[in-house]
Amino acid sequence: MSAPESRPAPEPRSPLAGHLKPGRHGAAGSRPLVLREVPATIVELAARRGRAAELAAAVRGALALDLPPPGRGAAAAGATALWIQPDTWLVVAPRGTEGALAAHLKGVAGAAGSVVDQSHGKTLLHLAGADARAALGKGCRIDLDPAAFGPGRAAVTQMAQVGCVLYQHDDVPSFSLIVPSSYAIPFFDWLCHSAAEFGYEVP
Amino acid sequence: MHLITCPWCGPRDEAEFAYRGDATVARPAADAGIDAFYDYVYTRANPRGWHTEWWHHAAGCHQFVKVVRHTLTHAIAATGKPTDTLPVPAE
Amino acid sequence: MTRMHRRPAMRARTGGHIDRDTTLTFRFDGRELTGHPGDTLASALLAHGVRIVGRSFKYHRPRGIYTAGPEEPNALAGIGTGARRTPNTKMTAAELYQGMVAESQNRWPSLRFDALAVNSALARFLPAGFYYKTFMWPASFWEKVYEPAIRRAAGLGRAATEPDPDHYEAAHAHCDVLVVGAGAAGLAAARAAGESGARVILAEQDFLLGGGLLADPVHEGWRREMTAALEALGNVVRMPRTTVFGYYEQNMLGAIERVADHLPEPPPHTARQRYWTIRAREVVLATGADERLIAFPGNDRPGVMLAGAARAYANRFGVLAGRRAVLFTNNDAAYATVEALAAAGADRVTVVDTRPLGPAAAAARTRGVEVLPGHEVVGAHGGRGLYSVEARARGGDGGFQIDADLLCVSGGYNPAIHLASQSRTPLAWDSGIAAFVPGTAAGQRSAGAARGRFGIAAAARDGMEAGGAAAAAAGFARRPAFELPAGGADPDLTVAPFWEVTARGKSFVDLQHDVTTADIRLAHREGYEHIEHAKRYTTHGMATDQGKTGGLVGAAVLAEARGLPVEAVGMPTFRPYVTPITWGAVAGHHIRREFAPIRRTQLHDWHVRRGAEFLEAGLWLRPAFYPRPGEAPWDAILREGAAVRRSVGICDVSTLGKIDLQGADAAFFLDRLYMNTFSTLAVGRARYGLMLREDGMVFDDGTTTRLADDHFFITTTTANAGRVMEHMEFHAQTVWPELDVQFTSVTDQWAAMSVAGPNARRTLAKVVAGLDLDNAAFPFMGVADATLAGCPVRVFRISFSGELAFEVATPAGYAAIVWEAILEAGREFAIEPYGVEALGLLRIEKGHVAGAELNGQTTAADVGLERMAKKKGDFVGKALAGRPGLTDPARPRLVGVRAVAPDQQIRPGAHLLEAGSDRSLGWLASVTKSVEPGGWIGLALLSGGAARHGQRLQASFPLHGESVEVEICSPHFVDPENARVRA
Amino acid sequence: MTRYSAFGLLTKAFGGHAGWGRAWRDPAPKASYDVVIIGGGGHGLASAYYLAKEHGITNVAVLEKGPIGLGNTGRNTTIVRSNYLLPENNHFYEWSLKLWEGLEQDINYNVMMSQRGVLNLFHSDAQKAAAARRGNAMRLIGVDAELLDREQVRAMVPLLDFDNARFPVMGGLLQPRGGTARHDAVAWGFARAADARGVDIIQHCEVTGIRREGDRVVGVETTRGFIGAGKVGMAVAGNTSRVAAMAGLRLPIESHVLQAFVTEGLKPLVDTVVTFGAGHFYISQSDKGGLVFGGDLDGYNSYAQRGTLQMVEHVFAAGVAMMPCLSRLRVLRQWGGVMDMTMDGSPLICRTPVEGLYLNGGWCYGGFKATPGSGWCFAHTIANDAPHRLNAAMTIERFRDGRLMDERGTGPWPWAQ
Ligand SMILES: Cc1cc2nc3c(=O)[nH]c(=O)nc-3n(C[C@H](O)[C@H](O)[C@H](O)COP(=O)(O)OP(=O)(O)OC[C@H]3O[C@@H](n4cnc5c(N)ncnc54)[C@H](O)[C@@H]3O)c2cc1C
Ligand SMILES: NC(=O)c1ccc[n+]([C@@H]2O[C@H](COP(=O)([O-])OP(=O)(O)OC[C@H]3O[C@@H](n4cnc5c(N)ncnc54)[C@H](O)[C@@H]3O)[C@@H](O)[C@H]2O)c1
Ligand SMILES: Cc1cc2nc3c(=O)[nH]c(=O)nc-3n(C[C@H](O)[C@H](O)[C@H](O)COP(=O)(O)O)c2cc1C
Ligand SMILES: [Zn+2]
Repeated sequence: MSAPESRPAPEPRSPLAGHLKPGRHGAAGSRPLVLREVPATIVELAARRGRAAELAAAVRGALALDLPPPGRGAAAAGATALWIQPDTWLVVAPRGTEGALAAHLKGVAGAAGSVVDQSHGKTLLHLAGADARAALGKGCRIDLDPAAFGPGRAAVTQMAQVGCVLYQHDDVPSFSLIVPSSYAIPFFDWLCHSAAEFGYEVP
Repeated sequence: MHLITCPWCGPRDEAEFAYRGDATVARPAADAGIDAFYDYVYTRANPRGWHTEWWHHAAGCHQFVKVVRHTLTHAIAATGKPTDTLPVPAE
Repeated sequence: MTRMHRRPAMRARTGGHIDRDTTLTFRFDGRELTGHPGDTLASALLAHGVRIVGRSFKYHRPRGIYTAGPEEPNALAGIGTGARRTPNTKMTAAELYQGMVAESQNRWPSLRFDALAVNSALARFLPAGFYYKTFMWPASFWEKVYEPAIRRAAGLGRAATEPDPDHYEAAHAHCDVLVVGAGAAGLAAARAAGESGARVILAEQDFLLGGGLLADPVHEGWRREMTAALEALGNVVRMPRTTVFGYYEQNMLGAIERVADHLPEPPPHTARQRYWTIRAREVVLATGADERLIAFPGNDRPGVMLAGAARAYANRFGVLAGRRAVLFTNNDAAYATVEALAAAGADRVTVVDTRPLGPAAAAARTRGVEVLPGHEVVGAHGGRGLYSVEARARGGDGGFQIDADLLCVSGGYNPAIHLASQSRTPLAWDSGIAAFVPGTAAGQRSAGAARGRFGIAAAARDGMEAGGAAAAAAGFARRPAFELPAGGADPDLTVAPFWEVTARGKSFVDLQHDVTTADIRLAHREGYEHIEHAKRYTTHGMATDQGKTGGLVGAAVLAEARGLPVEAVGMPTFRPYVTPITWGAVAGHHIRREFAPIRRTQLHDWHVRRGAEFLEAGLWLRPAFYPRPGEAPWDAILREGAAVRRSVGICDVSTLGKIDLQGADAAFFLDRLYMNTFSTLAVGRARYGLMLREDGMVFDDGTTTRLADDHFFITTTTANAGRVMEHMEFHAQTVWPELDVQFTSVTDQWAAMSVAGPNARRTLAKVVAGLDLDNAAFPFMGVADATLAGCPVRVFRISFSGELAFEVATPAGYAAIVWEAILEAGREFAIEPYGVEALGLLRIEKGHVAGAELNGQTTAADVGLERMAKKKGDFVGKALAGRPGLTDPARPRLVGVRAVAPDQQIRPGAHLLEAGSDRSLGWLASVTKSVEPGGWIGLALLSGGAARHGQRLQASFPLHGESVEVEICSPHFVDPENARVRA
Repeated sequence: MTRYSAFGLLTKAFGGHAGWGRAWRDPAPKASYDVVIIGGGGHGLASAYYLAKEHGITNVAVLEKGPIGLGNTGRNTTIVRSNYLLPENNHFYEWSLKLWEGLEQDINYNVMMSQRGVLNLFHSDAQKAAAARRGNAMRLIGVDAELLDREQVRAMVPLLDFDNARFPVMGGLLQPRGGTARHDAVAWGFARAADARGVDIIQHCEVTGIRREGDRVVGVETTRGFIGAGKVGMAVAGNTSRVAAMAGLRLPIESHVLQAFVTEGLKPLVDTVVTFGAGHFYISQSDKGGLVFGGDLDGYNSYAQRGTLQMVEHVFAAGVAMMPCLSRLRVLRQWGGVMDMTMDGSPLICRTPVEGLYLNGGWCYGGFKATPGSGWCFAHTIANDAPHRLNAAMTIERFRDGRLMDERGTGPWPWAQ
């Protein structure tokens, strides 16, 4: 038996590795969409039965993050929380040390919450540009019009047969899209196809 | 395409839901016997009219939503959480 | 495109919405012709004086252009070439483009000489429903002789057989107010709603906005002003070329946008058509009205046309449909056609009006138009065109001929109630216009001609009010009104019903399907008198135009035969689609390989590089086996299986469903869901579990690990991963909502690989760090965390193959690193990657059941697992598993099967019989060529089960004419004592 | 009854077809009948016909709330086959298919029975094994079945997507004797033939109650008054639960909507009935030229004869995925029908706990092909007050006893059956 290793884990491979083709694609146009993958740490955080308030307080204390109500996301300095299920959130942060955020949250939540690392199970994409709504509207059945959706709104929905967590950041508009990793390629392909009419760029 | 108001997510298309049947039957106690379980699993009122039923928000928040829906007109009178008691309109 | 062309004979010099500065060339039946932007194929053909454009369905009668819109029954063509040829396209709605190639249909060898026109001569033998009464003798002739002949003669266009080169897409829209139709009413409704601040969508099937206004030069100014105003409103989306085809639940309407049908082919990155779903808070149906025909002998001749169409051709397209015209009408509105034809240069128009002299007729007379009040048309004569019209005083006998090349017909107007009716709005009979009109329903109203407000001014006012009311209902305050159209008073639009001129000859009520008034009467005589029976018996209204011009007329003829008012007879059910929709448009993106998403594991690319053959497992692609160059499939599978039995193999099992379960009641919850107990499982240990459906049948199986007191890691089969999650959600949320459990799918978070074989430990020991794999330290069913190649892993000592085995799970992004490291470590043991086929081979040898046995028809006892049931406590499926039918000893039970001659192949799906009998005793569920016992073996479900061990039966496969002698045995072919897995 | 024949058609033609009388009479209901059948769909009419023909019971009325044959009989996709797995189903449907094969001559009405073959595609080894198990079960009891490989399928239906499919075709199970029949003609033909044997077909007569004396049924309340009956048979398809409830029965049935579609008319394009296993899609071409197609149930309880766009999208995609050349064709019409789905997907032809009341229902989406067999067995059950061997297993009690006839192992979820 050998001793546990202490070196940091290697860089995880993206399910889209080799699939993202940087450059300008689709129709020529003056305002291409920008589509990219964002390496991220994604942790699912659920309150134990009857302990949502306790959990929220702990998270607020430790991360200065307000766990948002249904249909919303909340961003703090280091992380964004997205409501996905009753008393359940995805906490999304820039890619860091393997397992670190989950471990931290476990400590913060204590017996008030259940924590599950989903960093490898979910793929985060980012889509921005004036025609982003129209591109998403080719698969997304929820109303993304500013009158109905907007910065700070989050939704768990489905596009092109793939379950997707959607979060709007700003009025550009730019969106985060979180999909199960095993579906990342077909989802990405669909998104490219939908964006082609407007032209898009993969940085 | 039904429009079902999920108590958590708000109005969403039928496309996001999976229908899961009669919500008026309740699982009997463990010792209730075969006949009670037979009724629970198999027999249904199957009304032509208002029907209280489960729709699983499978492509959304993964919750079972209780829905009062008319089986002839497909109108929806109310939706709620599993533990809610929903009023059923008169015909 | 701008070559000089002579102006076609029937094209007016000026006027209309066409661009005479640009010339488009196109082909019709091989002939090169010209038109202009703004033309439809129909208007361009009429401009050239083309008369016959198609042949009818049953009698193959020559037919001409009948309407100027999508309600067209006659003028259907195949448009486009090669893979882009689209049959049955309505020429009257097909926007002309440069290079269009169109071909007439349902004729052979040519439009002018059609061999099947003989049907017309035989017409008296082919009344409605003739086929129900004959072709029965001899019985065998139906498929061989009669039916093929009928099928060839029937049908209309020919489909292209190549795959469609164009693409389609979906789009989902939402709005406060959807306005369908952009005529006077729709324009006004959209503007009223838009100015109130509501989000408005205005959908119009035509390529220009305006509806009836486009045929009305008087109001052109207002139309322009309205379209400009709408364009200026940022909250109004105008969607021309968009047909709303159906009205569905909760104000969802479906529409098809013809994005590129007016172009030779779609530009790059552009869909040919787009399927829209539009979810509207409020809907305004401003769909206008369809003019209806009058039934009289010869009313199908080329040269006969609806009056509104002739007017549209003159005013909108600058095309004169005929020089010597007769107008046959029962209403004032149709008089507008007289003016239009005159203005476009007609030599003469004669009006045959069924009514006594009225103001409109009198006014026409003062303008020098010949009017025959109280008259009717009894015949339209000619060969391939119209030569003369026969008229007579109403009801009189005899008649006189009017020399004519165009006969315009107007029997009144039917509000286009198709969508309203689909939405289940009640319909009412309006005797003033002799037509059905829609009521209103929650979230919906009709406006303009769509509810019988036929005049432009009236329609516009109605539309403005409807648009305002819809916006108000959606929560937007109304604003002051805008200018309504001025000038050109609305004509009197009341109509005295006039359906049919009774005289000898064929009077058609359905032009496309060749249904005559005589057919309707025959249906009535034979008892098919309900409108729905008459429809089906005669096929009236079942053609591609769905009876838009003649439907009500047929109903009226039936009503007369029954002695009832039309409204009592009613119309057949209106169903989607308002006009037929392109199949591919609704299919959209999800065709070919995109029909369903492909799920890939993180090792997919590795498998591809290694030359794996893949198979479908639900949405996943999994490696079946990895053939070496030139290696036959079974050789590869046996090689892989042998590697596991003899040394070590590695298999990607990432597709297994995985669920992370936490909470104070997690263990209790598992006890309820599984047939066996989990609360007694120690932390750090795994246990096999069997889950039943509530009806007592086996649902799923898998191993579950206890990571902490309140934390479990569950695996499910690949196939049932989603269903098990849902099953757990159902019970946690609705049956035992009081339990403290949180669970989530981690299928994609964890990659997993099985390392199996006598050398599995030796292989892993080289690379696993932080875990002693020794049997004592890490026994069978142990679970522990470790690292491997610097990656975190969780190692499970579980085995599906029956060998010493470990399952190594790692966060999916590390899968390739871990996999390669294990391969490298196993190189000295000649490690082999193995696929799903070898996995199957191994588990069959071991007697482990899988999907083929757990197929929803088997109980735990059937598959030999009844002992797993806990004695105490409730669990899902417990009660009903005790039903007599599920405990019947005669039920087929799991057994092993081996071919008596080991080289003799047996096949899954074979049935087990006693020699000489054809009574099935059971069936072979899983079969493999084996490594260890050697030869072909399988798992079967066999009545009698273990009691038959040692018996010889026939594995019968009559589909291949095959029967193989097999011996029944224990399903555990390998290591029945389970020593290896514990080694 | 005027016999139908080519000669008859010819002679009547010269009289302008004035000589044709009603295909069936329009009698007023009598005060009572020996047997009342509720439901004038194919099954009810066939039951009445066979009661008269096979059992000499002619004092029979068929009560239909609307015009006959406009329930599921008038809106189904007309596929006729007997390719079942379980012996209880297999024998029954084969008997029905045999009756179809002589039906036109028997009832003197051309129902356009067209044995053009029914082909079920499979796409994986597992599906192939299931198809083989079924095909072998068929062959063992003497039903025709053939297992085709990919090339044989290609020869038969060349327009399938063999090159670029998400779920490539591996082969198919073919029943050559399967095919289609003209739905409307089946109802009309049985009505005419039953009428000719004295059965009263009473349209626009809705049953609103079932009158009992003690445990025994004595007649039915209708919108045209009370009608006495020695025996009452229910054959009301999607409405089975509602009518059974009139007699106090609660059944293992839910009503679900199934949609169907037809394209514009086309010259012959698809010569076989094809079922696309991976896509839950099937298609055939009517003699008139329309491609008639459909998919799965919409999947929610419904008594509406229409469905939602959800299933439409799926069905259309599956069609093009299976046969790419369908893409440019236009679909003319969509409609729905109300299925009485049982909890195991198999039908009921049986006595009920109420004496003199018989049940024919639970036909799910497959009862059109059963029409003659169902009528024949139901007539036998009513006439003898005992089931025939062919329908002995089709009881309500099988659910209570766990003797399910679940062809695919779906479980007690009618929407998934
Ligand atoms: C879209 C679709 C596709 C299908 N495809 C196929 C297929 O391809 N092959 C196949 O074999 N099967 C198919 N089916 C199933 C098949 O249509 C039915 O199983 C079969 O037609 C049932 O016949 P029936 O006579 O029992 O019912 P129906 O024809 O529905 O007759 C029942 C009658 O009872 C009447 N009724 C109801 N309540 C009352 C009352 N209270 N009083 C009086 N009368 C009443 C109804 O009005 C109706 O006319 C399909 C069904 C649908 C909807
Ligand atoms: N000859 C007459 O005097 C007479 C008689 C009856 C009607 N009309 C006409 O009626 C009009 C009244 O105005 P209106 O606005 O009520 O009707 P309209 O006919 O002018 O407009 C209706 C519009 O709806 C569109 N439409 C219909 N169904 C559609 C669908 N499913 N999807 C998308 N678009 C659809 C049509 O293409 C048309 O453009 C006047 O223009 C008048 O000319 C005239
Ligand atoms: C096999 C079959 C073929 C059909 N073909 C046509 C057709 O060619 N044209 C048409 O308009 N409807 C066709 N229909 C649909 C009927 O018009 C009708 O919609 C269906 O029978 C349901 O009845 P309903 O719409 O009156 O409720 C067909 C229906 C069936 C079952
Ligand atoms: Zn939800």
